[in-house]
Amino acid sequence: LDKANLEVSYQKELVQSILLTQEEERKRIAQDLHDAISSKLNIVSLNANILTEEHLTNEERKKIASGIVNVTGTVLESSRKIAHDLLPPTFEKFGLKAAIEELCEEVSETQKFNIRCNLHYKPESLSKDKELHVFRITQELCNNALKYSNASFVKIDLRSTENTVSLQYRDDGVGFDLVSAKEKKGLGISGIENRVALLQGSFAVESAKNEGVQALIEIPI
Amino acid sequence: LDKANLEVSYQKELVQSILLTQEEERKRIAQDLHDAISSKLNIVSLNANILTEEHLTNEERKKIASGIVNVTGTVLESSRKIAHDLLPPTFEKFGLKAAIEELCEEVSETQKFNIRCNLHYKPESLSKDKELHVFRITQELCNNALKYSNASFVKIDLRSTENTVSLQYRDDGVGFDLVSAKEKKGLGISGIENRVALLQGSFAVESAKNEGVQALIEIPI
Amino acid sequence: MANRIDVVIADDEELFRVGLVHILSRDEAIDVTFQASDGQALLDHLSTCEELPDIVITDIKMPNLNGVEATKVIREKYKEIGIIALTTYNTKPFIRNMIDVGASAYLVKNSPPAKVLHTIKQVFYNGFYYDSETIHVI
Ligand SMILES: Nc1ncnc2c1ncn2[C@@H]1O[C@H](COP(=O)(O)OP(=O)(O)OP(=O)(O)O)[C@@H](O)[C@H]1O
Ligand SMILES: Nc1ncnc2c1ncn2[C@@H]1O[C@H](COP(=O)(O)OP(=O)(O)OP(=O)(O)O)[C@@H](O)[C@H]1O
Ligand SMILES: [K+]
Ligand SMILES: [Mg+2]
Ligand SMILES: [Mg+2]
Ligand SMILES: [Mg+2]
Repeated sequence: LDKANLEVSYQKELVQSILLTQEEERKRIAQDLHDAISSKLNIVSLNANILTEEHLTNEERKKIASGIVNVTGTVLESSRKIAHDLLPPTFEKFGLKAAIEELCEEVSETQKFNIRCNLHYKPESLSKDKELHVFRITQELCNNALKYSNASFVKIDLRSTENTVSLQYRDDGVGFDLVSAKEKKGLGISGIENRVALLQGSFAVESAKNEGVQALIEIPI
Repeated sequence: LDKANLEVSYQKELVQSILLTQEEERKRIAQDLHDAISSKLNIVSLNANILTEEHLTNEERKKIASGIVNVTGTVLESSRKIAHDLLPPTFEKFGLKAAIEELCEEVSETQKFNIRCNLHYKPESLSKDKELHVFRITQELCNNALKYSNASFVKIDLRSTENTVSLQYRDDGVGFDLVSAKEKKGLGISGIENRVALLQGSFAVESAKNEGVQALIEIPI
Repeated sequence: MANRIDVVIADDEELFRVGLVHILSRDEAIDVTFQASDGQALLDHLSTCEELPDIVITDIKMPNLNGVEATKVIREKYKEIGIIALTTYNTKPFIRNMIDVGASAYLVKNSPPAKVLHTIKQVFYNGFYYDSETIHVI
């Protein structure tokens, strides 16, 4: 009974942390929209209004118009970035494999470690919804690798067979103690567990201080 | 033990539905950013580019420039709306009371029922984080009222005393059966419960078919 | 006039099409022969038109049939048409994948008009055009 009660209160805390993280995300996006989009667009609008007026030299007009082009370019970049962080368009249009490839490239660009991705995934082995969970799991593994691993090498394998999709992660970094990590209750690893449960799959992670991290996720098709 | 196990699996399902809703929200926002912001900004950029060139008549120039003003105005409106839906700036700037006032006005504009708000809330009785939970709870009550109540009258009371903030909701609509509503596991009422738990408050709801809905939330200060 | 380049445009934003047509119409070498508001309308046009265009400029995100699927079909059915993907998305996988499915060139929508015109001509004369960023990606 005690164990079950502990589990209940653990799950309740989890719900509450997810709610808090969600509110933080909303706030951040609303703020970004204000700072990076609305306030810049007010500048565009102001300048375009000036261009509707007569008494400008050709020179002035050109300058204002290229100013608009520039500011709009910046806003476009911000809008792309906010949308990308929420859900990479690559995932939407080209699926799981392309999205993980892109993720690995982004991670690689940080130059924190070498990363190798072996992606042998038959397109559409999983439904789009399920693919998204696998993508989020991979994102979290990469985020943790960047934040904590201090690794020199990270390897990600995605593979689909007839009945299973498997995602294998390995790094050669500082590793961590599984028991105390569970106690810390980061949302990341619990999030992976929850998504795996949703997919009715299995999740095994192995690690110890200074022995890197290995994780294996298997999802039935 | 059985009860605890049931509770665990209920909480787990809850976590999973929250994750799904969160992904839906992200997808929706990313989509909105593309459709309502990026693609319109491409139009602005294209037209501003045209304006940097020489051979346009004054007439053409004015037309293109006011086109830019118009499209930019639309994008500004969309950006504001997306941000507002995520987190009303009124809440950020003017706090809980003003945000609930605004919410009531928005609800009132739908003309689905009469709504009366009595807001006697001493500013900053709760921390900003806690205020946000109260706001989200009020939003959910209003959403449900709009979606299901078929009420002709809705009343919302917010009151702060020295030790408590209380939120009282009442409608005279079709009501619902509490037991079967719990089974349906909508995220709304569970969400309210979770936020109330987070606030270490109490939540009581009373309803029955054709007898409207009453809810009382009390939060210790 | 010899060597005029027939261009068909597909984009779901009407005002974007209007602006693009304005830019293309000022170039003597280019004729815009049709505008489609989605991928399906684009394919429908190609299957019925008497003379195929030289170049198709297509957006990626469009309702009904998107630019990715439309590009696959055009590449398969009308090998000789040059396809220019003109889109909001600027990330490597997007560029790479569009080239993979058969695009002859890739441009972001806020490219300067001169670059759009240059790309059209390069694709017309050489069959493809990869700018330095595209080459870097593939
Ligand atoms: N690749 C890794 N190398 C070393 N330590 C790791 C690695 N991945 C996770 N950890 C450890 O496990 C802990 C729990 O990870 P988890 O992702 O659950 O939480 P978090 O990253 O701290 O927080 P959140 O993911 O919610 O932002 C981390 O705090 C870190 O100490
Ligand atoms: N004011 C109301 N009047 C009548 N029925 C209501 C009212 N509020 C809630 N209900 C009933 O209670 C159910 C559960 O509400 P809840 O908010 O938890 O879920 P939902 O609104 O269906 O889904 P979600 O909130 O996740 O979008 C509703 O489906 C509805 O049948
Ligand atoms: K022309
Ligand atoms: Mg983490
Ligand atoms: Mg609801
Ligand atoms: Mg489009």
